[in-house]
Amino acid sequence: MAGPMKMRANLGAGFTDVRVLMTHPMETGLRKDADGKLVPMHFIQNLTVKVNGKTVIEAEISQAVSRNPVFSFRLKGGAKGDKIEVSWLDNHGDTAAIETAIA
Amino acid sequence: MKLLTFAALLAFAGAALADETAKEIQRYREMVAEGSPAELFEIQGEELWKKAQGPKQVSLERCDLGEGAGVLKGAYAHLPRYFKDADRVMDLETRLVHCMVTLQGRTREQATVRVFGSADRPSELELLSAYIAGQSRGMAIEPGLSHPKEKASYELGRALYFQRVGAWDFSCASCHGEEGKRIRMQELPVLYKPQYARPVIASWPAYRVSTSQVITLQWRMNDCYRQMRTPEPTFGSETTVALIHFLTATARGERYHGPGNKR
Amino acid sequence: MRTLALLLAAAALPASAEPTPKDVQAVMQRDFHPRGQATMERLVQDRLQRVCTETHNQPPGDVTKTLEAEQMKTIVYPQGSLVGDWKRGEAIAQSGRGLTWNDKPGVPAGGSCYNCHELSPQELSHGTIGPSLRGFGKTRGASTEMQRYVYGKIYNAKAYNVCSQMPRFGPSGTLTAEQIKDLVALLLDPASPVNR
Amino acid sequence: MNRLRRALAAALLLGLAAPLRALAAWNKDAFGAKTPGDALKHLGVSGATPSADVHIDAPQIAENGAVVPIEISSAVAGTNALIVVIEKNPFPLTARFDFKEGALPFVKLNVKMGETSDVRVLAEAGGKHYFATHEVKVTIGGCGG
Repeated sequence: MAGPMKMRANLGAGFTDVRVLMTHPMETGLRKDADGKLVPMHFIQNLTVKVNGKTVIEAEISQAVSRNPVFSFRLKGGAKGDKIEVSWLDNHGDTAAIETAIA
Repeated sequence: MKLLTFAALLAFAGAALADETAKEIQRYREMVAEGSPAELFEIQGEELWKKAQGPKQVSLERCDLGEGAGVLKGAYAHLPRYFKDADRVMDLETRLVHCMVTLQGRTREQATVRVFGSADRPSELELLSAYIAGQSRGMAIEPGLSHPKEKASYELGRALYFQRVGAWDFSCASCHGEEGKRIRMQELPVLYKPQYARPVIASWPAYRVSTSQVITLQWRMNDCYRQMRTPEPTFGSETTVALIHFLTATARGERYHGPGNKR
Repeated sequence: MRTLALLLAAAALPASAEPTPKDVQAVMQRDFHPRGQATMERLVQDRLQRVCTETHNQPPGDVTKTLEAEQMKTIVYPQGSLVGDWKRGEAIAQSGRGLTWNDKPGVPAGGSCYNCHELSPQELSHGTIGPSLRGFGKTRGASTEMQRYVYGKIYNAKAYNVCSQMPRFGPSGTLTAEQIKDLVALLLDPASPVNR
Repeated sequence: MNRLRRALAAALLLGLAAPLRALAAWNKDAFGAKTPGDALKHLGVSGATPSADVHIDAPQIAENGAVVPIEISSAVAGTNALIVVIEKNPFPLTARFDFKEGALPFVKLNVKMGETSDVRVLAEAGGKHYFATHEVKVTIGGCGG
């Protein structure tokens, strides 16, 4: 069960500021755990940002993105109540998504 | 993964450059704070606060953190303080263990079996601390200082701060004793002086970027004594609470703005 | 050397019986427990620790003399040369390991020198609690007296400055004679980066 | 070849109601490349011209390489993608963001850096690439205790 996600979408000056926080270990496969065993690679590969169901941003990211990733995006225009959805897919096939309305 | 110290940076030594370095590290800290995942730990802490646990299968929502049963607003900003029911001064983590025992029916051993967690598995107390501290954001830090046991706890904390012990003869003041001192690149705030204690205490507990963990003041006392080469302080003991009490009292009046971010 | 920190802090708040170092030691002995190599007798203050605590690291002249003389007697000089290999010295100065409850006993400790001192110009991540030691050998020369002084100072800094914040690396069993000789080389050897 | 594979994957996706599974595009060759040059080659980037319209706001010094906050954006007209390459990382290609209608070419993220290195950001516009670089020095923080 992936840890929590959190997202805020606020109207900025002529754009909508979207800030999303994700719980994910983003393991590089190079880190050793407490008893010295290598922790296998485990990181988010794909991000998708949608506004009212339409994809506006697609990203491919790597294990070089910090643990518990935090992203800020900017969307053109946007109105109060527009639905923003951010989802991710990692190399284990796990996914998670969060949805919020523009404040 | 070769860690290169930035020899090229200081082509020429000099105080001016040291300022430049300090300014740049300050900018780094501000940018880290803006993009911090600390809030994710507050969310998990809230879930734990409401989750029924222990033999009595009860949540912590009736726990009295000093402002009344279940009251969270301002509770952290007014800790440590004296609690009549336990007849001793308690900080947040000690008080939470008290509620886990009295409300949830856990034994003290069960409640303190794993007080410091890891990035993969934060401890309950770390998550709860992040959530409860966040409920005091923007409020002035005012620990208890009127009850005789609160005054004694403050005095003990201050005496501990200057007590030289351990294999290397250190006290807290050995490192946190003189202005402008550094260990490696780490500035050392003089924590017995209000102006230096305020910004520090107002940012604990904190999300530590280097280990992706929430770290608490009980952990900080524990890890400082480890580096002072002493034996281990018992979690929630009077020594740890008195030190936290002294530091928090020294920082009193500051607006709490945690959970913060640390290197 | 130090402001009377305690008086400064004392004025800040309601006075109540101020615990003595002995009182504090008793509380710690109750509130701590052994772990790994860190045993409980490390909480028992010796005379030096207690005097420095009581006087906020500024003991009166006569007490300072007696304590420094006592500490001087603890210094043991090895046979032969006091100067080892500066390359090994650099590694010892870089290492912060040793004597904590999660350090395995038997694993060589470090001197943590860079935590507090500037040494070689290449290392920019250095502390400022101790004076900069850059160019130490170049400015002071490497006479046998200087070698003995540097060896003694690393072995037991409190023999020269009773309430110094520098650990007593010899008496505490942190550094071996070999390791101290390597640090002497790091400070005095003309080839050492400290002197270039 | 690479573009075809991704277009195919995208087309397949449209047909699937289920959330993204393993079919989502993730350029294994580019992300697996050990040098910046190879990574860019696998992304189909042939040449790139330096441009002041590609902005990187990042610290000069990072106390810890585990979290280096960077803010990247492009003022090049018609920018449809931003690519982040950390030259000295074991796998230099860090991220690729594709901006469709409705999004501005802007991202703030935290990246890991193994050592002091240049961060190179490329903007893709009209099939051409423009870039800027910014050096971040990574130091050892803490007491080393």
